[in-house]
Amino acid sequence: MLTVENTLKWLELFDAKIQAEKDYLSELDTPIGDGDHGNNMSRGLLAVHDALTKQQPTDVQGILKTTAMMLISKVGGASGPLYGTAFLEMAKLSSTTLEVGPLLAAGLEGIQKRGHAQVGEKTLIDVWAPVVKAVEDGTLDVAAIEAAVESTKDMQATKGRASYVGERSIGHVDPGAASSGYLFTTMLMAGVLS
Amino acid sequence: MLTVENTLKWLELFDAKIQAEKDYLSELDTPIGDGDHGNNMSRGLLAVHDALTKQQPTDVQGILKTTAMMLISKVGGASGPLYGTAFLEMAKLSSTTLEVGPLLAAGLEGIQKRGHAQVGEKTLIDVWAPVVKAVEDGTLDVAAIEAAVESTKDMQATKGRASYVGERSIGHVDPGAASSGYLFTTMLMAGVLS
Amino acid sequence: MKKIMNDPSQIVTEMVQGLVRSYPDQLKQIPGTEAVMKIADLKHRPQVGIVSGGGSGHEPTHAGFVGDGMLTAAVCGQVFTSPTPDQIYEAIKAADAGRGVFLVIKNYSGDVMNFEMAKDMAAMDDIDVRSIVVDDDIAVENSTYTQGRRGVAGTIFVHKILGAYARQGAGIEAIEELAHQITPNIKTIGVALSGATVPEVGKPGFELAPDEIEYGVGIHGEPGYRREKLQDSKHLATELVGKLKEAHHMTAGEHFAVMVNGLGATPLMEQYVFMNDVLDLLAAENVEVDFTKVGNYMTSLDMAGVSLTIMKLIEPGWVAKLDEPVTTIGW
Amino acid sequence: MKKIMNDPSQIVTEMVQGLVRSYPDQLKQIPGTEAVMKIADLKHRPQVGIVSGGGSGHEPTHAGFVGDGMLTAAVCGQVFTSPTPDQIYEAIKAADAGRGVFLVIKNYSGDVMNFEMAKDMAAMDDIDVRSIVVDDDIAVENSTYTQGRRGVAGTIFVHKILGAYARQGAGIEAIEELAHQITPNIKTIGVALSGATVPEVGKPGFELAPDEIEYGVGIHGEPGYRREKLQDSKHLATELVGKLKEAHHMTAGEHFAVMVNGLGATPLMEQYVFMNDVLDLLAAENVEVDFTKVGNYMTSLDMAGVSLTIMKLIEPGWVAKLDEPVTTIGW
Ligand SMILES: Nc1ncnc2c1ncn2[C@@H]1O[C@H](COP(=O)(O)OP(=O)(O)O)[C@@H](O)[C@H]1O
Ligand SMILES: Nc1ncnc2c1ncn2[C@@H]1O[C@H](COP(=O)(O)OP(=O)(O)O)[C@@H](O)[C@H]1O
Ligand SMILES: [Mg+2]
Ligand SMILES: [Mg+2]
Ligand SMILES: [Mg+2]
Ligand SMILES: [Mg+2]
Repeated sequence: MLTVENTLKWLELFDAKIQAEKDYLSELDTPIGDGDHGNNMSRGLLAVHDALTKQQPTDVQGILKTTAMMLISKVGGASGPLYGTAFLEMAKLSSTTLEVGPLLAAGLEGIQKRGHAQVGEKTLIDVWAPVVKAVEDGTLDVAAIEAAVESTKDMQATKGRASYVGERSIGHVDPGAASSGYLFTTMLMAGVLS
Repeated sequence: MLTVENTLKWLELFDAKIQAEKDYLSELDTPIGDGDHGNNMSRGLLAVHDALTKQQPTDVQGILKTTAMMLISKVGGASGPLYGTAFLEMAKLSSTTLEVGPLLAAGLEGIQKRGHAQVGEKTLIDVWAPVVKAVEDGTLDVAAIEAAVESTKDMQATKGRASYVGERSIGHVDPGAASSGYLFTTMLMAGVLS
Repeated sequence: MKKIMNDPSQIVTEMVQGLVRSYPDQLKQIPGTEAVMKIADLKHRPQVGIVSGGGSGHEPTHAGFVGDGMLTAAVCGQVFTSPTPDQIYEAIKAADAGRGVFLVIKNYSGDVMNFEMAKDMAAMDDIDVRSIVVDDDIAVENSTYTQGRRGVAGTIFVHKILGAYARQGAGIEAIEELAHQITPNIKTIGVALSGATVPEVGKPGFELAPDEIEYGVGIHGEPGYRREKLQDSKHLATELVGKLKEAHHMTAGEHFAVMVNGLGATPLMEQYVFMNDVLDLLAAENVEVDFTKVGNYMTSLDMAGVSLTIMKLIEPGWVAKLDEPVTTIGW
Repeated sequence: MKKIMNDPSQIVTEMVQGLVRSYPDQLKQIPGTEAVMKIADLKHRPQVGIVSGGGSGHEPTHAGFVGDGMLTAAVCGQVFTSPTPDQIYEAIKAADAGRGVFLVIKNYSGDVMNFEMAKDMAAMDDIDVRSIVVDDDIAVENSTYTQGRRGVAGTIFVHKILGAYARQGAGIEAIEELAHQITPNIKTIGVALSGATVPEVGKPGFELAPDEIEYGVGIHGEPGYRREKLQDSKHLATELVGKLKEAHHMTAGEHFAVMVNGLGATPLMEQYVFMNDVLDLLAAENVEVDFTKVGNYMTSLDMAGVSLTIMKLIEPGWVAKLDEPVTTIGW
């Protein structure tokens, strides 16, 4: 269940992790993309941090919406609208429920509507989909998240920039999957599920 | 005294010498110019050779005029109009006299009118001027020509492209001086003065 | 990396400032954005707004095509990164003169998603926003295997023709229909002689040996379909024309528009030599070339190389639209 | 050297062919030459012909400025080599509509001599030929020590203003007087980030270290006045604006036209950033900038770098002439 405290904590931890892994994420994006995923996410989470500090939203919906708006307006590229849409859909649903399972499911649905990708196309969906399932089943842990991230390694990309390298995309972890992995490990750390 | 035979012989030898020294002339033009003097002269003398072969002029004036026209229309750059004008002035005067002294003097005057350069400015004039003098004095020999060419080495260029390198032009033989040196050594070889 | 710049993270901001300050009678910056629009009284002669944009680094695309008879506004993203929806949304609002706004989007996942989000935002304002996704780069296999073909230099033909019709007063439905007619007839393929260096990255996206070229490279340095030793212009033209001929199912008597586009660091001299070879090959096919254009239009920073765009002119009216004068910096 | 070309010795011929075949409604080749002239019925609206030219490798200069309102004809020499008098002579004859022909010559010994010879030839045909020698490059010391200042990018302002007056019907005397008024007010200086490679030579005319630049390099790679480590755009702008300010004895309230010219391989993005810095510096001087232009106009093959041209607008009418639309490829 999301609360103002654990949601803020989650985003703070996620920001810190993204800033720490910025170069690694861009490196992942180099062989199969354009090498900017770390920069993109870093720019976005910095903006989220600043906006939350300034606006001090007092409810979960406000936090999620501010996060969505900052990601949408500061990231650009492919990951901006995807992460942004996910948070926007979660924000919308948060007036009805604060349960993590349905919220993440709404986020995933938003990502899929926005990007038209399916499971198995080597995108962040390959982390989001198993995570949503595991939350519903009550089985989510760090190992499950890491396995999902790793699973993208053997896939061939057919969406996004990585699709242009064709078979050469096999053997590399998808950068968006990796950043989504951080999103969910920090969610666990923030105690959102407990 | 110029005759059809020795003039043709002269131009033939000059052509051969230019083709043989093409790369050397361009090399001379590299530190203090734009590295094309050999190419320019080579293109011009090839055209002279072809035109003389085709047109078979039967008098000295015709030979000199054809040579002038080919140099003017095929060389371009600075050396084309200079050599071209020299031969054109010689052609003009050749209806009055076939004496080498006055002809070369007319050529030199043409060069000076065209390029507005003086003796000592590190150009082909620094070979033409002493040669014209030596012909008049009856003292022209290969050593005199070579000395004139060498003399440009210590000069600083104030005309032509070489002027842009300023003091750094000192220490290099002027490419136009070198090609003029060949013009006069081949003139001697063709027996024009004997 | 040698670039004339200050802080690389500010390069797009400074570029847009330099641009609008250089052409104050033609362009203005939409406040609070890195979008550029034309100076014109939109209310006075209302027309459908044509808006495009994308990552920066392709100059003069897109801002250089803003002006009378082409784009109404252009949105400049970060280098090689799609602009964000809020900026696109501002451009849509600024370009709307009450007759709707048409978006020309290059087919990259980021661009498509950001423009779609902006479209959603504008729909809430009751602006009639429609769009086309341009995917002219035939180097890429079709969308079963990839995100689909990329949008490259051929996009400029879309800007030009739609802009001409919009100026003439065509409605948004007509523009939309036309866009869907034009786009499948535009095909492009490129060859790179060197990679491009993104300012914030500082080293080329890929490296080629001193005697090597790569066919089919994308305008962000996406890998192409073959590397080989550099050969002469005729050889390159034969390869690229061959691919385009096949893609167009070219037959004698058909009419085409042809654009040779420099990728950034290739001199015009080489581009003209290349066009000369292209026109020889097309003459040998007995097709009619009704429009030709050579220059740096859709660049990839400092990449060396060219792309070749061939558009089949299935409607006789299109060439007049390509020929119409415009007041832009880049066309 | 990686260049898109065939036989390097034929590159100018093929370039000119590619050019006129690409723009058949605007340009034609003067038979038997590598000179290009505009397609127009000269007899119909006779005006003073404006003819320019020089070595190739500076595209779009000069042929790209042939068209209504600018040049009547342009003569393309071999790469970095003045064209020959016979070709210039043909261009003069073709450009003459009975009102005389005005030659715009860049100050290089080769150009000056070849154009003068062509002038002599035309004089025998009773064509009233006059000329100006443009020497805007302030990197070079004056003519006591050198051939004199070189003619570089500022020449394009001369083409533009004279072309506008010629179109308007000005006579040859007026054009000549104007040319002598304009030219001393145009000053240019450049900075190179890399050397240019002449196709027939195959290696760069000079080399700079990966972090080195050179101020004052000429458009054929003539050596400049100082090498230093690459610094940011503001620093480069400060150096070049400083030199030009001094040369112009710039004082507050004066009016200027400013052109940032890319030397060939430098992306427009960097040129706009640079212009942004230049305009800041000029604003600080409290001078008025009435005209601005950014792009690749007088290139040096594949050289990276920019030149900055500042023209003092001592006559209020000049800016209107710079602003007038023309139908050329390059302006
Ligand atoms: N259509 C899509 N659906 C879902 N995820 C996508 C899609 N396209 C790209 N992605 C994700 O976006 C990531 C790349 O993001 P980023 O590098 O920031 O953007 P860009 O590709 O525009 O440079 C990929 O690793 C992938 O996970
Ligand atoms: N004004 C001048 N008067 C006399 N000779 C000159 C002048 N300018 C240049 N030269 C000669 O021309 C030579 C260079 O010729 P070339 O390299 O063929 O032409 P360019 O300098 O146009 O490349 C110089 O070495 C010099 O001897
Ligand atoms: Mg990326
Ligand atoms: Mg030379
Ligand atoms: Mg990107
Ligand atoms: Mg030369």
